[in-house]
Amino acid sequence: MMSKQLAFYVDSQKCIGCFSCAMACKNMYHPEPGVKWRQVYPLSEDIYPHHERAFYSLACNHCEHPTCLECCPVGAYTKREDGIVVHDQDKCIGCGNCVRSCPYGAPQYNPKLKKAEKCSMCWERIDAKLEPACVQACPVKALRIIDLSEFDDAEALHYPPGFPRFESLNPSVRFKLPRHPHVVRRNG
Amino acid sequence: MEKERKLMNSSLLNEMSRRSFVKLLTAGGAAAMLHGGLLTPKAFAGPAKTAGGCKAFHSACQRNCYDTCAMLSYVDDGVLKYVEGDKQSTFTNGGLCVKGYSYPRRVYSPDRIKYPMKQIGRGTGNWKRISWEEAIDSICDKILSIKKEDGHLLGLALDKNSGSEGITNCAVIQGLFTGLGYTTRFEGSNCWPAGYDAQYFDFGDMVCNDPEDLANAGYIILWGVNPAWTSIHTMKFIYAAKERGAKVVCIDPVLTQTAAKCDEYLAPKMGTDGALALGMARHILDLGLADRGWVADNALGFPEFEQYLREKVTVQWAAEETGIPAETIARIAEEFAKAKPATVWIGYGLQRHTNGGRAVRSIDALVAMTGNVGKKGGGARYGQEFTWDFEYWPKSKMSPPAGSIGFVNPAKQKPGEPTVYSNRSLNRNQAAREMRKADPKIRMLWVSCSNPMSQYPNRNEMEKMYRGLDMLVVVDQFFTQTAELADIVLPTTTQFEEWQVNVSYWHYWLAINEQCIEPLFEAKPNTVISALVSKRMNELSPGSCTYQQDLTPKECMIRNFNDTIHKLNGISSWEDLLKGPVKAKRNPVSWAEGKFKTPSGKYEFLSAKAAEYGHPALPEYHSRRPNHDKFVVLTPHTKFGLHSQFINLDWMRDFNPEPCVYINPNSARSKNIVSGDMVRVYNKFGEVAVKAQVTDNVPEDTLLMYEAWFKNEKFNVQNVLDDAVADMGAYQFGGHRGPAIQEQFANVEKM
Amino acid sequence: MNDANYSLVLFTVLAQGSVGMIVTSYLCFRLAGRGEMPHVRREWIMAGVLLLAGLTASLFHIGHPFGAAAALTHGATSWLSREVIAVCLFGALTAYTIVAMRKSLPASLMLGTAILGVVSLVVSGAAYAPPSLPALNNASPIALFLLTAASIGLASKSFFGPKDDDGFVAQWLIFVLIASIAVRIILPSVWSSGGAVMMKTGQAWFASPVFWLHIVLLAAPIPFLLKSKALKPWMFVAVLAAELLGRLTFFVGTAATYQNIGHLF
Amino acid sequence: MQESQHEAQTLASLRDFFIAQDGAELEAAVGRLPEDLKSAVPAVPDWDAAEFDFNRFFVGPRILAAPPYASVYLSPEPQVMGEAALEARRIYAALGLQSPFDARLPDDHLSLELDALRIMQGVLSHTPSEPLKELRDCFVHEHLNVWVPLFARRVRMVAPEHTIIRFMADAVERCVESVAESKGRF
Repeated sequence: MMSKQLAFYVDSQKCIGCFSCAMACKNMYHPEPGVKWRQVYPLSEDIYPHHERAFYSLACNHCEHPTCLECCPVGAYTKREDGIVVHDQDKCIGCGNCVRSCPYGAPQYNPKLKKAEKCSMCWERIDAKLEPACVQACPVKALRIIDLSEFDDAEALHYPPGFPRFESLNPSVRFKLPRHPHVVRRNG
Repeated sequence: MEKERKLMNSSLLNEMSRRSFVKLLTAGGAAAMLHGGLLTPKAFAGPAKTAGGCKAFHSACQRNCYDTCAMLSYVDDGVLKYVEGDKQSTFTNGGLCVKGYSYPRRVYSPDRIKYPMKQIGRGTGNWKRISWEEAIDSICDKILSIKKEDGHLLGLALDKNSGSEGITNCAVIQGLFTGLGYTTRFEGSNCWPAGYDAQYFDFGDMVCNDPEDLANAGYIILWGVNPAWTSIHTMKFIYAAKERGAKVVCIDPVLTQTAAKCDEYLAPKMGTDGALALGMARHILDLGLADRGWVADNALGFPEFEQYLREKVTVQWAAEETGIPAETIARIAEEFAKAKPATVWIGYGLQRHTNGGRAVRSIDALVAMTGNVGKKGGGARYGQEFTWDFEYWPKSKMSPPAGSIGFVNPAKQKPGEPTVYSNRSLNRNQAAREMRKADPKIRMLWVSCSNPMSQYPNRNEMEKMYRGLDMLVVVDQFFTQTAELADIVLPTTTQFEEWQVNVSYWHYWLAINEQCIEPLFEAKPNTVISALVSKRMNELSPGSCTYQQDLTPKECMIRNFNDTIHKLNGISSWEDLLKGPVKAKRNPVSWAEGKFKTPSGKYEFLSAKAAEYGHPALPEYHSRRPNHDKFVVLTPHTKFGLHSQFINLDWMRDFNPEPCVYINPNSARSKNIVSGDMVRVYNKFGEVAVKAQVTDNVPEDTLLMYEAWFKNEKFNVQNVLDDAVADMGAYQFGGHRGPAIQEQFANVEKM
Repeated sequence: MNDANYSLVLFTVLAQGSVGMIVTSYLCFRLAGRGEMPHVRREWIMAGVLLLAGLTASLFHIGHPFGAAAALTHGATSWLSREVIAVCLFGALTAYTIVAMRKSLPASLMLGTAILGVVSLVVSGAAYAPPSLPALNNASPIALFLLTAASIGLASKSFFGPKDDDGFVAQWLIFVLIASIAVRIILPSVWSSGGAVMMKTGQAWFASPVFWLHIVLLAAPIPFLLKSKALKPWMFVAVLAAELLGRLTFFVGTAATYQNIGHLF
Repeated sequence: MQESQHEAQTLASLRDFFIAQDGAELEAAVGRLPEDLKSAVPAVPDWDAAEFDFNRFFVGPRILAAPPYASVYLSPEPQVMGEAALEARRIYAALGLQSPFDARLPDDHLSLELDALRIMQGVLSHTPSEPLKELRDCFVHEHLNVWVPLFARRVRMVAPEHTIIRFMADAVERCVESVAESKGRF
């Protein structure tokens, strides 16, 4: 029985790509323009046939074995008991190694503070029994927090197309693929 | 900043040292130094508040939007920190949207208009900062001189639009103008008039079921509406219906985000929705699936409608008109008729056509003949206004100064009777055309909650007209393309800096908006601006304005409440709303009692009123106007903005960096355009230079650009839109028909 | 973060160069069986200077250089920490050896330093193989770094006599340069037939003029060396320049997985 | 002492310049510069035209070329009413002072901060006080002297038509700088 590991559940079947999650994050943390803790990635047409009509909303995946935590030379990263990976800006010296190393582009370089920063899964809110800003913002419950230690959904995908596979990191995120509507184009 | 910043948490700023500093300052002869300085002595107000502990205020989003979200605003030390949706509203359930979450950025954007400013030479960009007094003076002087020279104020025009839907903003500016005398008003609506009239002809009113009731539907057609972008909080109720087994069909010329989330998507030719609805109706008739019982009890003129269908309409004909295969039309019709309850959400897109009102009537008929009107989970949903019965105080309680001369309406004026004066009402959907032919000429224009240069068709003609004015006053938060032409801009407040109360034209919720921060810079609420003008008018010429001279936004908001609103929402006073938003206590099913407000008291397939306004009494089909250029041009809403708002904010640019025009791969090939090329979208009215994005989300004969105002960009879709109007709107909108802005044409070429 | 890239380019190339010089110097000293103290020590001093320059440059990729010392603390998991530690030790030992050389050449100390140098080089190879860069998330950085060290090290001999081990060094330099060119052409070709991100990397490298310029500069000395076995100082300059440009492609031209999210991998 | 009067005069004149409401006030503010600086002031043919330029940079209504607010340069993002504004507000409060504009004008407007500096310098010139000195130093080194140079650079970058604006931006940069350096004076 694995230990507690909070994770994002990204339901692309429900997701309407409205960017509320990404903006809710800015609204809460006011990051530097250009710095995005959460991004809504459109799927290319060889994954979903219609241009910019299906998305993965991604931030930090709070991996089981985080590269950032491993590669940080000053130990600015810690992993909480609930699995959230937290970055401590006071320790950070801005070497950029985590920014270079994370295959999911979660840590971002803040040119003004000359330090790295990333999604904290709003752990302060979670500790206060609140949902993370992005999750509360989702109008269709396409973004949820799950605990992998008790999550069991046969349909859920770990590495859907368009999401890089890194078993050694074991990103704490699960997906549901988008569906296609039956399309009746007009003739003439 | 290499060094550790110790200032904010240093003991230097605590009460102890404050006392010692104050001593020092008096000892150090600071009194002398303060003289002629800026900073002034501060009364002791206790130790500075520590960060963290934010105070929550109730806010409401003011935008012209289905969702009109009840918000919570978190303020610390007088500064808005972040916003949230109010979980007490079951409609939004604690969420906002990509626009709503950008509000902290909007309030504190360095780009806001900060002071009253006067432009020396229209469009020169030479701005002088002036005091409010000076601004109001020059405005009042101008008004008085117009009155003196013309003997009336018809040369003074007001364009107040839907930039802020707060109830006081729907009354105060109009109130001021009524107080001044009979003036010229740009009226009508750029939004929904054709469909609005259609529903009035059919039902005698426009009322929709509670959107939260969509969850009860067995079959949903989303017709010309894109809630995944324009009403994101309604989507969860559509999903709920889906999870309970309902089928969801989307009908739209564009494969929208909503289409991608439906079970089935039909792409008819632009402007043929009426034919599709009638084709379905005919097939339902043939299958004998019409709800004759309901029709017999509740409807007028079904036999005539039936006869029209049998004589003039076939599924095959509909297939040819719309491009949708006959078997599909038949199948969807059958599914719709058999599913109980079935509902249609009629979008505003499909009625912005020269045949848009008729299209809506045809869809109403389809829903009615299948007995889905007045049913839980059913209905022809378009919008509602029963939650809007406020006082609109003071507008509703006012009359112009005695002896004011105004517009005489030849149609209404009976010979021999004393002349009846009124305002001169012009159709904002043809603003440029109306201004050109206006006699007496419009000399001064006041623009409020409106950005005509970005929102009204035929921009080039619009600009000519605006440049011809003696004086243009623009009240806004940001320096829009309209403000660029102004002689005087006045900075106005966001909802966080004023009191408001808000309702939606879709859901049933009522929310109050508390002022939670001081107005920034010299921004003032419209309530205050109007009072200032009235005060000055009366100083310069006593009795020249009957509008209140001292009116606070809060008081004005309070006075808008009345018993109707209290009863409807089950509150005893406005103060109850300080606990949170409330939902109207009303049957979520519209027309459940079958008492319609038409002349006959029944649902009218056959509408004498329609005939009276020059339309066929039946929802007959009429094909749209022919193309005047190679491609159809659609200019709907983007998910990143509301009309010309929000898109200019840099937070938004992180997700929506630049405008583009969407082109179908085949058309792109024929014009040898690839994604990323700069192209010219042009026609006889003007052109737009923009990046191309190739996608088969749009059909081959169509170009799509989202209407928007980007900071520092010339992009403006209105350059290529003409001022064609819809068939309907005249009935409920004082003779002003709706816009046909989804029925536009242009060509494209690589630059 | 481009400026950060430049400082990393300087740091890695210079540090590896100094390792190469020390190893070469040691080997010549042993294999050639002779070598008067003065030029060996000069070689080591030049290597030390190079290393110092490299370390200084490395500070500039850190947002807060004053915190750099803290980077020594996390060797347990961080290859970057290990790199810092290894390089510093190597530097210290080099300095110590240089001092010790004043009397006589301390063979075993020199050997130790050389070995530590190679170790530091392997460690830093591991530090620049992050998962985000599939093309480099393997042994290729180590291989590339070793070749860099070897070519710069050997080429540096052009400054120092005695001329009679030129022939021997020249042969090795020819071999190393050919090997380098081969490896640097083969790697991207292999990537180009790999996954989406590797492919992008391969294409990016091959599409970059900087990359080709670096190949040309690497090839330049070969004909001359084949003709006459004489090492010329310009060859050192050419090789050093080549390695700097090559490393620039390495840092700037390599595609990361996160740039491809939403597309097929 | 002479030095501190010169400084006070400069600060006052700069303060009045950057919060001026029209050409006349701009001219007056420049007129109050100490003689040595005034002699270097570039000629201004038309103060009204200078005012248009001034508004383009610091007032509006169009997007500002160089907003005169600390937050724009100090906060993690360019906004007004950021942390820096609250910082300034608390410093004024600590001195028993407040902005006459309440929250209407962000407390970190250049002119308000220059005025605060002027007052601190003035007091320190009569009565030395370690805590006040420390406050002044923090204010200058962690706040003013961090953003004012950025502000001045932005002005230079956008290059105003009227050299007077650039001249005053440079002047404010130099003035703050000299206070930062003359730390030890009092």
